Amino acid sequence: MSGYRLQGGQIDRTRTLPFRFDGRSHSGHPGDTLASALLANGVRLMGRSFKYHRPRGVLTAGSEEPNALVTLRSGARAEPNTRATVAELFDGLEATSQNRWPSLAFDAMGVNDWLAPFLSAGFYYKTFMWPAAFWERVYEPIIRRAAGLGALSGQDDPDDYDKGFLHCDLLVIGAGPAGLSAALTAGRAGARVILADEDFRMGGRLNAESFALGEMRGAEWAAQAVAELASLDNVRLMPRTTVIGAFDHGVYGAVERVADHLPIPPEGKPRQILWRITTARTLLCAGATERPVAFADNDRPGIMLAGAMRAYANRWAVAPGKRVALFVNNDDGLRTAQDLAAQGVRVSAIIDSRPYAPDPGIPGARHLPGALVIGSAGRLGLDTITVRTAQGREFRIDADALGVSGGWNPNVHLTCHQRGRPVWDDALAAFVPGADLPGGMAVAGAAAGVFSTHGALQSGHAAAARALEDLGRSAPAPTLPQAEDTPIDLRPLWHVPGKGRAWLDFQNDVTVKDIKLAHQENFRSVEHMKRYTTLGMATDQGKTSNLPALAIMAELTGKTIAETGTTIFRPPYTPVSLGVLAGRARGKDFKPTRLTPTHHWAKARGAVFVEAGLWLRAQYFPRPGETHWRETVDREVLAVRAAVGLCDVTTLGKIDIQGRDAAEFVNRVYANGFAKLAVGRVRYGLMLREDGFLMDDGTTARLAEDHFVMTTTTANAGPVYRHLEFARQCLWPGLDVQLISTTDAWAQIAVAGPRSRTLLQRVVDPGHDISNAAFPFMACAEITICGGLRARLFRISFSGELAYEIAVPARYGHALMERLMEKGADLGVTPYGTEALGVLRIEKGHATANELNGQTTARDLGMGRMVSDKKDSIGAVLSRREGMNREDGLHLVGLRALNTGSRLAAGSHLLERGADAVAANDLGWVTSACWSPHLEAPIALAFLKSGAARMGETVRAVNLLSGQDTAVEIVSPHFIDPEGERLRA
Amino acid sequence: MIINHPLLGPRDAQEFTYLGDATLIDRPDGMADAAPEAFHDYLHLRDNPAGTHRELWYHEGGDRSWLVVTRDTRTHEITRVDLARDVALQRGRGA
Amino acid sequence: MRYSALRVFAEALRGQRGWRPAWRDPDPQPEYDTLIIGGGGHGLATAHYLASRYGGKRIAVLEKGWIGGGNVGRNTTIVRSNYLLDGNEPFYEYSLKLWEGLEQDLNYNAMVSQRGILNLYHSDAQRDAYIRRGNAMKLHGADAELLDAGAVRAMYPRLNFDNARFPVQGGLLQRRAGTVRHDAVAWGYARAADSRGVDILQNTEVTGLQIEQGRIKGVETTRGPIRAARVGVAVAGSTSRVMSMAGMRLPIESHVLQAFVSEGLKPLIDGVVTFGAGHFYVSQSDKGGLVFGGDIDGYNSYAQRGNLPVVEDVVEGGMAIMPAIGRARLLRMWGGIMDMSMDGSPIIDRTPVEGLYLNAGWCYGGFKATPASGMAFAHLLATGEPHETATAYRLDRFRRGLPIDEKGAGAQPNLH
Amino acid sequence: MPDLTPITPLGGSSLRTDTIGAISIAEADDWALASVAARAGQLEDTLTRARKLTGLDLPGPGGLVAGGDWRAWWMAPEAWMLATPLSASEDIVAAVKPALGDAASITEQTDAWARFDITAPVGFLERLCNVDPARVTPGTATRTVMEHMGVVVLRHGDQAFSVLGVRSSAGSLHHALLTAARAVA
Repeated sequence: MSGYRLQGGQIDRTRTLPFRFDGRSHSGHPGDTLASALLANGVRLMGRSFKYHRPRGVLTAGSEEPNALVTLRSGARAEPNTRATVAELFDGLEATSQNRWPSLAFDAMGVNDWLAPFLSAGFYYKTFMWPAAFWERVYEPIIRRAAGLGALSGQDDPDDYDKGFLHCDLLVIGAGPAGLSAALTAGRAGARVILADEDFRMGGRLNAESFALGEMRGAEWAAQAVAELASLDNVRLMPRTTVIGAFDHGVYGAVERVADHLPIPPEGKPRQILWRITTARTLLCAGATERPVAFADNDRPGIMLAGAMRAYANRWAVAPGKRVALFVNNDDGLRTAQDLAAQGVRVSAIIDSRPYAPDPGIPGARHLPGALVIGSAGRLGLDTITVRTAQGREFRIDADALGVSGGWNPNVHLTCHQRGRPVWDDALAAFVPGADLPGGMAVAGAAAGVFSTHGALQSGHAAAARALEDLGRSAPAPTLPQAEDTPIDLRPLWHVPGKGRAWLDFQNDVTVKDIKLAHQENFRSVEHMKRYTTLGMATDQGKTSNLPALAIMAELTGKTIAETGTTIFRPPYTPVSLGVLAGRARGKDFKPTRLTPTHHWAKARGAVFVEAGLWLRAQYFPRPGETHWRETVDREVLAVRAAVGLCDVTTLGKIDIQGRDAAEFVNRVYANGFAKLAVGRVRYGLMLREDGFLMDDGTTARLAEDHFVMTTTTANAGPVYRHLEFARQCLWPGLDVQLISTTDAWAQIAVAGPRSRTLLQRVVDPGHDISNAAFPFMACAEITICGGLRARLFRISFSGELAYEIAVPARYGHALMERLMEKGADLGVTPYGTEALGVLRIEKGHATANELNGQTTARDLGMGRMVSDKKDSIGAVLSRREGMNREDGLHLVGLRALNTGSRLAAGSHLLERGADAVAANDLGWVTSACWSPHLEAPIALAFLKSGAARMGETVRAVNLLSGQDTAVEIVSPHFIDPEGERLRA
Repeated sequence: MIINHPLLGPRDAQEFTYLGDATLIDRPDGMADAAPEAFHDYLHLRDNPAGTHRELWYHEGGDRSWLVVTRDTRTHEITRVDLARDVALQRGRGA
Repeated sequence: MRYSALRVFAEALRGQRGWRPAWRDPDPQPEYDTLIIGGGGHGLATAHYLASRYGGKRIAVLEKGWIGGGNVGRNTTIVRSNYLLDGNEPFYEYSLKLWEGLEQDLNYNAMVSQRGILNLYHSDAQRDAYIRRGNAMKLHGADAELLDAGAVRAMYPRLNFDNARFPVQGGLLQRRAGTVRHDAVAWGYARAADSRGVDILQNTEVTGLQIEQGRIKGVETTRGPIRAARVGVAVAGSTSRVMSMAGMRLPIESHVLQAFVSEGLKPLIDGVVTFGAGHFYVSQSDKGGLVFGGDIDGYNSYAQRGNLPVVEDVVEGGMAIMPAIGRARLLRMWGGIMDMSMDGSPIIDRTPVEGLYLNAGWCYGGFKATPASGMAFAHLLATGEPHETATAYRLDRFRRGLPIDEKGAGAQPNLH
Repeated sequence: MPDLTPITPLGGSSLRTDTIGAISIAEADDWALASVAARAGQLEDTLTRARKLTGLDLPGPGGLVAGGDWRAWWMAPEAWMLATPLSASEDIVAAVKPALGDAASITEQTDAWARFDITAPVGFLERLCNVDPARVTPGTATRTVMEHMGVVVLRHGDQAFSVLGVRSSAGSLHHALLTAARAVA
């Protein structure tokens, strides 16, 4: 044996992959993990523990690894806390150790290990309390800097992630002997099968063991099974895919790592995919996890699980050391000795805690039945172990690697994701799946506590056959190969009593002493113990530590493990990158973007855009030479007041309401009367929630006896539509009403200003009279324009000017805008954006989202009388509650700054002159504020206590956040044309 | 979650919007003398059972049907799904 | 026994042998003056303040499982008083003040850490709403600052400023807000209450309320009947179940709220950041985990677990605002059962049953409210009158039309 | 005909087609659309009249039918979408309403939707929406959600689909389709 690489294994020796760890170059082969490659290169020290910064090597060969965490890759792709045991080796892989300074071999924070007596479980709850201010200033910053494991780069993740959805009859989780057997059974029967496994090579423990299946090695049989499954169209094989959670109704989350084994993902391809798998039946074949035995200083690099040693030797052809000892309490651990010896690795001793243990007869190995390992020694790695024999004799044995086996725990995690509880099996000394599994799930193989290979194959087949039967299919006869079916003898041993520190949770540095302290301080329930000691809270989620700790607590309390209970396993099964949970929804793609029909036109004109929910709307249209946004907005506002302006208002919701009972329906969903609205007329409507507060407002037009078009505010288009469908389907299913949204179907443009009629007359086709007499304020009509284009014209006004809104099929909105601009050039036509729209409506005193914030009543807006008591409309009854009708209630008022040079900010609160800025003096607040170019003063709308009775008085608008304190006169909210003459002109 | 739509078969619950207890179908008469108390009870008070719950879901990302879903709030198991319109008619709601 | 640095030092030298149980596990007495149902944060805080501030005697806390096993043990640990409405702000500000002195009061380090909370805004309308809110906070004596985009960037340079769907325009900052080690709150209150003689009865589930002629007489439990003339219920998440034993229907639904923690990472963010446009809020624990959450799943549930779409929704918000977290990993997720009330605000009030008091409806606000809730409930139990900061939390506010609706969402619990 | 020039759903003057590997995604605007919702108690009349107009039996839940110049798919209980070439029927309501009379409510929907015609294996949908390919067979119309957007997926044939989304988010839908195509191609 040269170096640590052995013969055989499932690595491709024809190719060599160079890689770097902490800057040093090494090489491995395809099929290696980073951990196997490091071990093959003689690297045992791979990380430091979280609290004491103890040197650590690999403990396991799988995703349960607590110790060997590295930062994989560098720069923006740096991926902290990556388990070397599952990181697939690739050409040029770069890994760095974590949580150490200045280097892994010499870590200054290792001083914590010397301070360990002071850092016992929960010590921080008992100190750092004096002086009070020192926690944030002194203690905590030190703790925060020291804490954490790896570091994120701080740069944006450059890779893409994807999501997808899969459907199947049977989801098989885990491709070990049970899973392969199950998938073969179901696949051959023609069922839609998904077989997912977290490993990049399917086969599970078959790849790690030396067993024969029939005439073949286990790994060969697995490869053959996988090949057959791959040939079946109805089977989807998903290697590198971890099923992370079992959710309701047969939905499973799974993460496929499609490109983590490549230096960078191919162009356009994601790094990982989050699959949501919906399945009729699920078979959990997730295998089992070996557990360690706690003894003093059991955390030295070189000490690993016996099963992991076999995996490294058999699958990756790596010797764990030159002189290996084993410490076991069961037969399974002895297989490691046999396999290592067969590979030519020297096994120096077998310490078996069972006094009756049989001698496996490994040449050169001392067999010590009834003995215990009570300590270890070695700097940065194992040199010797200390053994106490059954007779009490203590001595040292040279060993640079120690394999430990305390038995195996079935991987029941997913059986608990819907809060099912596993049950204790005394014979196995392990928790096995309970009866309350997630719906449609069954468990087979080692995950069900069936530990022999034959048993796994058989139970996988049988469980698949049962699932097929449930689905109405018949299962083919089994063709199971011959396989070992040996019972495993085990005598539970959780920890070796003694003085030193014996680790349970390796990463978080929780020792047997910590459990004892938790018990002493009455943190005895499993949850209290975990939370107090932090056991099981590390990145390995306690996969190797929970049960031993539980067993020790059971010993201390004198209860059985079954009585002590277990904690519930929660998703995810293993940690999942946040990137994949977000998928494509990031950056600009976080949410869809909605564009108005004139968006491209506005963009070409240099408009500035603003988000309005998902919509982008033109905020204002700066002209060359304008240096400040307000200069632009003032110009746009004045153009509307003096000439004519154009604004795309497509974003307002539009709901088409038809049916014989349409009028009755509209009358019930609005608080004010609609039953008698004439055809060809529009009315402003107040919509209440059933609790009597304002839900929305808008105008609704009656196009025909049985046809209304309702508009909603932009933000409420969806909720109002939902509300109407609720009323239609659930409240009044007997009414003849049909609803459909037409928001996107029509481009709608506000044409506002004294010259608006003149402009519109230039595009309206002959035959449609829109004169003031023929088409008065609040009229509506279906007309044609521009030579026959269908349009809807509404004479409504948000600005207070003579104004219209014209709607055309959305594809023509862009062209109509251009046409109106062209036809109105001589009229001074001006496009305006939401900013000017806001100023215009504040000047007119129209409420919008700032006022209709879900907390206001019609009464607050001065519209209380509009709520009809002659009919049963939604919200009317509860709008009459006393608290909503107080004499000193809020009223919408206008405010005008006394000093035109002062500033007035929305959100400011109102106080009397001379009053202290305390809540008791709070009179209300400013809802909307602007500079009024028309009035040449800062103005605002506000809710003011008893405001209607205070016209002409002066109060202060105070913004304590900016220090503004502005004297304002209380005025009508209708700053312009309170009589409404302009809009009727 | 998967909701077995009575017309469309199993659909992802993500296509739906939840409202609450199906008793919201039983809107009182707003013109009755006892309306204030009846509306307070109707809108605000809930059995909120730990167990079988009949509740309203809206197929917003689908056919815009309101459904009455019978679901166990302890296990999330769904045992029945009806069109809310049918339920409302059965409960005597009409025009 | 007092906790101190000296004590930690001394115990280290003697092998930690001197530490005593943080609280006792006594057997139930047949009768108490006051029973508090619910051994969560609020129930334990109530017991502590009742015993320490109101001279209460013969007090027991009844907990069906282990103390601190409910929402105080499963939340995102944030404390703040950045509320808008008069009904809420004085209460939460009082709570924050109690947090500020908690460790010295309890002699227990719950790691109250005032690293600030920043609510981001992305539009003028949101800014205006935050100005209104910030002013309301200041009028009530709380602290608030409005930051512009530049100030936010200086404070949190790793947020998404340059490629965001909803660009950050600024934020409302409350510096005195922060986080608290949640489990330690339950343990600290339990230890302090226990030291004043409060019996904490774990694994004692209430199975019935003894009510005679409209008056509470005691409770039935899995460990036998216990008499008491005053019973306070503080079992958020299970309120409807417990109060149905008194025949009451409440303006409450139970909903599941999920929360999440990442693997431990070196410091990335200091305080709490909320991204309202994306249903995401996050802080980083002292151990290095990113602790984050979003909205409730949205359907009635008692299952203490949620579903994948909400997980995705929350993390989408996270990636949208902090694109650097893509390569961090989600370590654990869990679900707590919230009492979601009809207006999003809590209830601390008498009930129609004399001697039976209710503390419920905490929605998202339960953890941060713990000290004030305990104090206000203790006040109510001791005096029969509402505490001055909790006068609005009445049961009849729905009937009377006085909801405390911070979000303006109306009587639909899952929207609050 | 009006003397105004329409723009396409993506805002261009000509329609866009993208080909990624074996997948093609073509912006399309050649259908006039109208919703047909049967009025109370007039379902049979609606079906009869629609058959007379289009020659088609309006399909049951989730169904899509096509024949001659017409397509029809189920949208909601007792409600369908009718599609016919825009070139033949610029004002589809004018064409449909007389035929349906008072049996149904008709609403123009032509510009409410942006449509993309897609040639792709059914697996393409895996990355976009949670529908079971086994249920989305040719002749189905599925209203579902893609990347937070409400859509209708029409499956015309083995590899022939149309995806319709609201017109205002045509750009976002197109981007989602392209991204998925790149990921699976």
